[in-house]
Amino acid sequence: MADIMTGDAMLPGRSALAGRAGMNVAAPDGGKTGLRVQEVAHIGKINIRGTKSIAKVIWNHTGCDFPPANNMVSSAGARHIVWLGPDEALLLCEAGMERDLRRKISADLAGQHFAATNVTDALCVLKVEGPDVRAVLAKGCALDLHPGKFGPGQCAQTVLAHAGVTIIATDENCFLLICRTSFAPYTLDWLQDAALEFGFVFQG
Amino acid sequence: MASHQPDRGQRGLPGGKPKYSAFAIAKKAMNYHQDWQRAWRDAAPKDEYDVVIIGGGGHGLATAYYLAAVHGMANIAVIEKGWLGGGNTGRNTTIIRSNYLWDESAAIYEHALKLWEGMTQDLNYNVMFSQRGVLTIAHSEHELREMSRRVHAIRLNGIDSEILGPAEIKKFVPTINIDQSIRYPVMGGFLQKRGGTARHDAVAWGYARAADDLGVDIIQNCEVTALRRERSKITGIETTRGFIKTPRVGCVVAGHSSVIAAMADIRLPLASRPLQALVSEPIKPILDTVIMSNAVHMYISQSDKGEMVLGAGVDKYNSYAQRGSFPVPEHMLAAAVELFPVLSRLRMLRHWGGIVDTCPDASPIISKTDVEGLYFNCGWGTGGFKATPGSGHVFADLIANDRPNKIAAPYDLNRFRTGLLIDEHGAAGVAH
Amino acid sequence: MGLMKAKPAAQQMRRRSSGGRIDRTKPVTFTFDGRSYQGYEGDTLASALLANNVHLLGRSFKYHRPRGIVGSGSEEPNALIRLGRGAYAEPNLRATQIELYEGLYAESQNRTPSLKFDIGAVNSLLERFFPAGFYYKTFMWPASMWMTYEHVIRRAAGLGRVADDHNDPDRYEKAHVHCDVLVAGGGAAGLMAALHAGRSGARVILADEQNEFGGWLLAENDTRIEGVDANSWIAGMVADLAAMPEVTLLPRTTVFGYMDHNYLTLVERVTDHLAERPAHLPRQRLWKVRAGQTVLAQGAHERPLVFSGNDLPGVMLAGAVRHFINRFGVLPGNRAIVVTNNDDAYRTAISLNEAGANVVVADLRIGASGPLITAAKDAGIAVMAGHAVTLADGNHRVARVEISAVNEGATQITGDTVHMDCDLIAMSGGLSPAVHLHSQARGKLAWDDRTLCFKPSATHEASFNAGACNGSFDLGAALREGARAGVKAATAAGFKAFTSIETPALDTPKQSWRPLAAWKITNGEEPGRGPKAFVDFQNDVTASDVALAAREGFQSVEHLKRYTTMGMATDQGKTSNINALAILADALGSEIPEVGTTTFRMPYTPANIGAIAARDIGHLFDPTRLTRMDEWHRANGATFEHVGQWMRAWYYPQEGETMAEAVNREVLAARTTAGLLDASTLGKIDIRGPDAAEFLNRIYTNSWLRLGIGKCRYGLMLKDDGMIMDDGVTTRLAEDHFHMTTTTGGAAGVLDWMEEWLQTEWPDLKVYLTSVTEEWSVATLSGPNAAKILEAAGIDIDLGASSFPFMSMQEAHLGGLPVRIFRISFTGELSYEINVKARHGLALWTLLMKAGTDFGITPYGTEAMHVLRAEKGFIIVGQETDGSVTPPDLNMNWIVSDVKADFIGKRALARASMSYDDRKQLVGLMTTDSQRVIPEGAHAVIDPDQPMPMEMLGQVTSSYYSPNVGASIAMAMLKGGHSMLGSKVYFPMLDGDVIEAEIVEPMFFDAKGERING
Amino acid sequence: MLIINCPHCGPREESEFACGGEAHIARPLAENSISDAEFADYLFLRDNPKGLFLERWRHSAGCRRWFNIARDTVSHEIIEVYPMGALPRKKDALATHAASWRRDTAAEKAAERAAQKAQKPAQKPAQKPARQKAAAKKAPGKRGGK
Repeated sequence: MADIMTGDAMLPGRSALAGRAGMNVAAPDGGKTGLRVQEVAHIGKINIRGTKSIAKVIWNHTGCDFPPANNMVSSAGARHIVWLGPDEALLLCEAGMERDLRRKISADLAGQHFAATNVTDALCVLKVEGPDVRAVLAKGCALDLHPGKFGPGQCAQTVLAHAGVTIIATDENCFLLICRTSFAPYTLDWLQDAALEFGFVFQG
Repeated sequence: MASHQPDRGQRGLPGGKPKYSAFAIAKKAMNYHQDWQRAWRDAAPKDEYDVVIIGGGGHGLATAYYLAAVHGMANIAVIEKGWLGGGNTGRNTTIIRSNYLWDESAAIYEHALKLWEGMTQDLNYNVMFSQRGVLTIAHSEHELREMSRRVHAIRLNGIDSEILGPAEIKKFVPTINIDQSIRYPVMGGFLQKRGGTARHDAVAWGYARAADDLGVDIIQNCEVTALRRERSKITGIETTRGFIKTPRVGCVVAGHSSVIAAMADIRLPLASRPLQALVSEPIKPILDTVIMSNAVHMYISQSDKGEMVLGAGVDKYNSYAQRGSFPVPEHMLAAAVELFPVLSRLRMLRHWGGIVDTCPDASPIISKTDVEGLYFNCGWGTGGFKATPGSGHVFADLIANDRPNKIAAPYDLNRFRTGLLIDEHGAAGVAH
Repeated sequence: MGLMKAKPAAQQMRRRSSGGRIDRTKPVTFTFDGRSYQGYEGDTLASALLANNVHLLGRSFKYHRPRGIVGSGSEEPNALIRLGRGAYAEPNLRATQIELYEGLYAESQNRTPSLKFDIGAVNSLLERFFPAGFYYKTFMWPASMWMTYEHVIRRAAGLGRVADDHNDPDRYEKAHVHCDVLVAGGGAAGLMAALHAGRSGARVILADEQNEFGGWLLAENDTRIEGVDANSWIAGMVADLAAMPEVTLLPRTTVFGYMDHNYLTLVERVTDHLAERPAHLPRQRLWKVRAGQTVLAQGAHERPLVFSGNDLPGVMLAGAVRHFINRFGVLPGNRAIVVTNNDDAYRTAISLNEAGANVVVADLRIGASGPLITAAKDAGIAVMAGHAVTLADGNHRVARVEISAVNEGATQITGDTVHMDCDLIAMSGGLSPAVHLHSQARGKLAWDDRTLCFKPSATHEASFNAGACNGSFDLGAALREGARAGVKAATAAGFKAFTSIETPALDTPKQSWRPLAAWKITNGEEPGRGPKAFVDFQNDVTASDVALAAREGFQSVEHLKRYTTMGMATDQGKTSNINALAILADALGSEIPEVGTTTFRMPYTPANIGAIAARDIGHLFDPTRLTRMDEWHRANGATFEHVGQWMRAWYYPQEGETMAEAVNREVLAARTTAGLLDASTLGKIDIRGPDAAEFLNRIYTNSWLRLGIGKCRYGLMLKDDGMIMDDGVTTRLAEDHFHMTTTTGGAAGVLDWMEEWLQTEWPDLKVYLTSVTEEWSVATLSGPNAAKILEAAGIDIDLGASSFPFMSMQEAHLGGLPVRIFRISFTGELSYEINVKARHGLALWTLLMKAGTDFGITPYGTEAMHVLRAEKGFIIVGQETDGSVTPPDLNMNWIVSDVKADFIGKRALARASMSYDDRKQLVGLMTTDSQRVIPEGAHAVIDPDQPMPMEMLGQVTSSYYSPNVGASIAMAMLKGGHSMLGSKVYFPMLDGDVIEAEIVEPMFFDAKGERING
Repeated sequence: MLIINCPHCGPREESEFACGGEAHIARPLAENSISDAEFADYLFLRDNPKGLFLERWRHSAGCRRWFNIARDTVSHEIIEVYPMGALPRKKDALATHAASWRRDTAAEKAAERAAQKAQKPAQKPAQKPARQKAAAKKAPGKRGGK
């Protein structure tokens, strides 16, 4: 899922964590930094509500399943559909494509009962990775994050400390955290504090 | 209320039981304390009583005591399925105050507070009622506004209450953290100086001993299995120790009220919920008052033994298991450390849960029922302990006269049918 | 003491020349009560003090009697000390659990001025006058004196002192962890369980409260397993476990809580044992474990014997003595008396003898025999069968004993009595399984007549008991049980475990595990007389206290505990519960199982509050939510107000301005030129679907079916009981598409509320809800110059009232930014709520501020917003309303449809009581002294001179000085208020003053609403 | 500390859920003629059994879906999780439902009548989620009643 990280920096507007810096903490005894956090700014996000009946249209535009299997992400290139519930999912797409994509999907679904809502600015996506990422997340998340229990392609809506988040495992040691933008500063501060014993780097 | 003084009836063991005093202890010491009497008789159930109180907690024992002391009744039994004071009486954080918002609440809690004042002498038993003050903290503009509303109402009800600013609070409670930069800073608070704490077990034992002195039979390890009725009239109760004939039954079984009510096909608007509390290891005194904070769901005091006593809000689902969920104390302790950083290096010694039955309007039920001779006193939620004497006093009055007095009347079950609630909840009433 | 100059290190005169698991090459210097001592790495503070022949460690809670070390672990009742100094100081720690480190600083507690001379000890002279529960019987007169008595009592009570600096400098961690099998206790049984479970590939956690695994085995130098000594066998086991990738070993970790559905809480002491503590590591770590299965193997606690003087320093548990000798190479005494009712203490006698002590065994059993006893006798140890210690005596340390021939049960002295000098008594009253976790998990207990203890019976959770904590004290049995439990647990957790269980070959003394029932050893005197025999050391509860409680009718175990405080100390009765039960049963003439045991509750041992709070404090206690315009507010000196989790700009004071001045300026500007408010926190919900209008019709009190596209409408939401829940403006974006706004505080609740009705009550309605609160940033531009400013900022739509009427919405571009503009007004002025994608929020705000400079644009905060809406009599849900207010109460019947068949709250409003005319109703107030502002929350009365309690009409909900009206204005909820227009009411102040006001319509400015179009 | 098996997300910590109280309560519609007293029962009376309890929960921190569970209020054992609008399958849970006094309340009867009316036009073929199928059989009780 590497390519969904490419938030186009050229886009106008400020991302949720713009301006946050100087948070880095060196790893103890000069070891490898345990947790690296990066804001995936402006990546397109469309909240989709609907039943299987809209699956075909969604597939036409994304190449992803709607709905995906429970607690799974369906991916096709730069586009990903994250399962949120029986009739709800979050479509991630290339930064800047969300308006157009939403319009096309809506047009094709005209007359059907569905909702495709642009929530690109409402949500903040953080890429969190590093050798200690699971240990850090376990400090605030009650899910079983053992690699065998929560592997790449799996997702869950849950709680990280006091913030509601959607967690997506993209790789053995890499996750996406999606939270409401107003919780992003808290979530970032929390991650830094929880990573003190491993070392922490934040790239805005 | 300020003017009104409760009728305390006969005081100080008129029944002739030997009195407690330093002198008595010295005298008994001469004989190595070999000849102390039982605090109360281990009574066996008689065939018939004029009144049977189900529930040997503070409220039930107080009811029996006032039936005898104020209403001159003697043929009374208190039936307890386990041991006296084993329910919420022995599982609460012993906070006592009367600074409630609504007139009806202020009336009954102030009635109780007046009875607390002097209870030790009434019962010739030191219940260690300590008027060290109860200070409720406000953490936001909104809470300050609510606080002002509350204090104005309380004062016009003739009850003591004063508003303190952060600096005054710091002066009154040196261990508290009033740093304005913390997440929920101490922005103000209101203090009831007459509020405080008492030794919860002593309240049950003191009432039991005094009621016993007036002839009340206290029957432990006796569980009620059924309520016998003829037409819609109570005729007696079936218990694990046999049938007991009686025309009047008062139920004071916090937590289990719905269970007893079901025996008479009565439904009560109650939910039984876990309420958790804990104490730290004993330390030399660091807190000489009671602090409550509703925004962070935490209340704290220090017992005479030196333990820090902390309580939280009720758990979110019904349970009869006397146990709650860990996140509740976990959050409460975080809040406690925010306000009292010194707690961080103390240790949790004991943790427990009680079962409180809560009403939709967070106010109690003191009421007759559709069954003649069957009365209920329940739904105190988290407010039960502080109300103990007042609750027993008005409930005794209700049972003795078969009609509620002015203080009890608003707590009739009918309020849920008319919709005339006493909505401590709705009005963001202070819990606990 | 901290300031006292440390004296040179003393000899470790009690240290054996060899043996033990301490590192003699690594001496460690530490300080106790200002005196400097030396120990070795691997010591505990207790073993190091004993090595230096220090037995007196503290003073008891009630009588301030001198106390020393009794046990060797978490069961220790006496040896509580204060560790560290300054902000690091911590009271009430057990010397037996503190690992020694260089520079360790410890003080004794509960003594003034010093441990040797403690004036509190005067209590012990008067102890006869302080029987159990004495304070319930006195301090009653004069009533007024209680607070004074209590003040003294409080200062006498309590144990240690808290840190002098209250701000804990240490960090704590906590984490969730999942495993298939959690093994609590790393002794013989626990190690076997972990190994067998681990081999199945299951995720296993093995936790033990000690610094190294092995439990009792660490002290058994007389035992060989699989041909090697116990310590080597342990090392081998630990190495095997460490090699398993899915096994986690947690030493120094106490499992202290066992909750529903196998949720367990552990505290790991990460750096407490280090002299140098790495900054990046937490001091302690809370583990919140969800375990598939658990194996409980926490072992057992040895019971003291109850005889006169059994609380003297130098009187220790036999197992503990063995521990100090064999594990720590310390000989606690040279002339030792071993007093026992069972075989096990003979192993201690033999160890003492081997270590060079002079040993006499007093065995309460008359005809005791067996290999251990023979071995002891062969070693030349004097064994006095049928004898008991009937009195221990000494000043700050046991110095002599009286040993008497006693009957079976030791209730009478039957023969000769001898006196001996001694400096150590090793006592053993049998073992009590540590059933605490099993009991916390609602497991049942059963009394075993053979081994005289409560054993686990039925379990409630997915859990297995193994070893000593299951009543299987025999090592072979413990090893077998441990292995079996490991296999069972792994299998139950869904793994294929080796069913063939290997139980290692064993060479250990044969012994009987059948103690003699002798619960209270007579001192030859009448009951209650003679020197005290203690049951609960820490709380100073004696055998006669237990008897007294029974005599006074406190016959339930719970009553006994509460009346005598037995078992309520920081050791929670680990060593005292059973003895107390037995003595109570004896006093009642009944049996122990009939008296019953108390249910154990969390925690097993006291757990640090700091570790439980961990990082949920400070700025991480609760999220602070900021709008996307927040930077500007901060840069421009705004003050902030907490609104739920949000921080909203409250007002923007300029140089030297008071709050009142700033708010007045902002309020005036919004009506004379223009004001700008950050309204981003308002809740916003996107509502879609063919049934959207019908849905709103049911949720709101007014009707929505005919609302035109692009038009806005105000709505009021009720709970099903008819009480106002939330309000806001909702706009129709398309036939099947609405944009709803809610209050800031109500946003989440309203979305949940509407989802609930859709999912549970009206699943047939085709409606989807999506929160877009944070998709949009909102700037509200209000005032006569509002339109001019939009023009100046560059707007591409016609703002004329005809083309863009009040209560409508248009999409447009403002200074190039795509925006949605809602022409709605919470101020009564010409007003635009401009919504822009959140990424442009800050840009929008700065754009408007810039465009507005020439038009007197003024940013205003929530306080000015409150005043402005109050001038117009607009309510704020949660300020005018409190969950007990209906629309009619607010005179808002106009918004309650009477044509709709149903809406949430309709039936409730029809209840008779909802139309009683003494309900509190919304009114306006004008004070007689127009400059006097009534405090919000003040209560109205008709006669301010009436006696208390006063008849109250209701309270002021909003009250401000209105610069536009030039007077104080207020809104209030008063009983029957709607019928009281024109009448006067009075507001008694807290300071005794009274404010007079007239009841008016709640509308103070531009009653005709002419300003809405600028 | 319960583990609740969300029908959609699987087993999760109790702390991710919100409890909605007693399940299967029929909501009387305003047009139903029931007395204030009967309405008050609907509003305020909640069963509070010591033992098996049918209650509504919402996976508030997860998929935000409502569902029913049958839980013992003493042992805290959850014997069944079942969808909104459906009835439990387990014998004990079903018996608990049938035994409830609510089955005879005016509110419930009225709601059933109303629902039958409502169901007539709503005869759409197929594509009905389970909860609606169940609802079609009986009235939609309050909070997904039955």
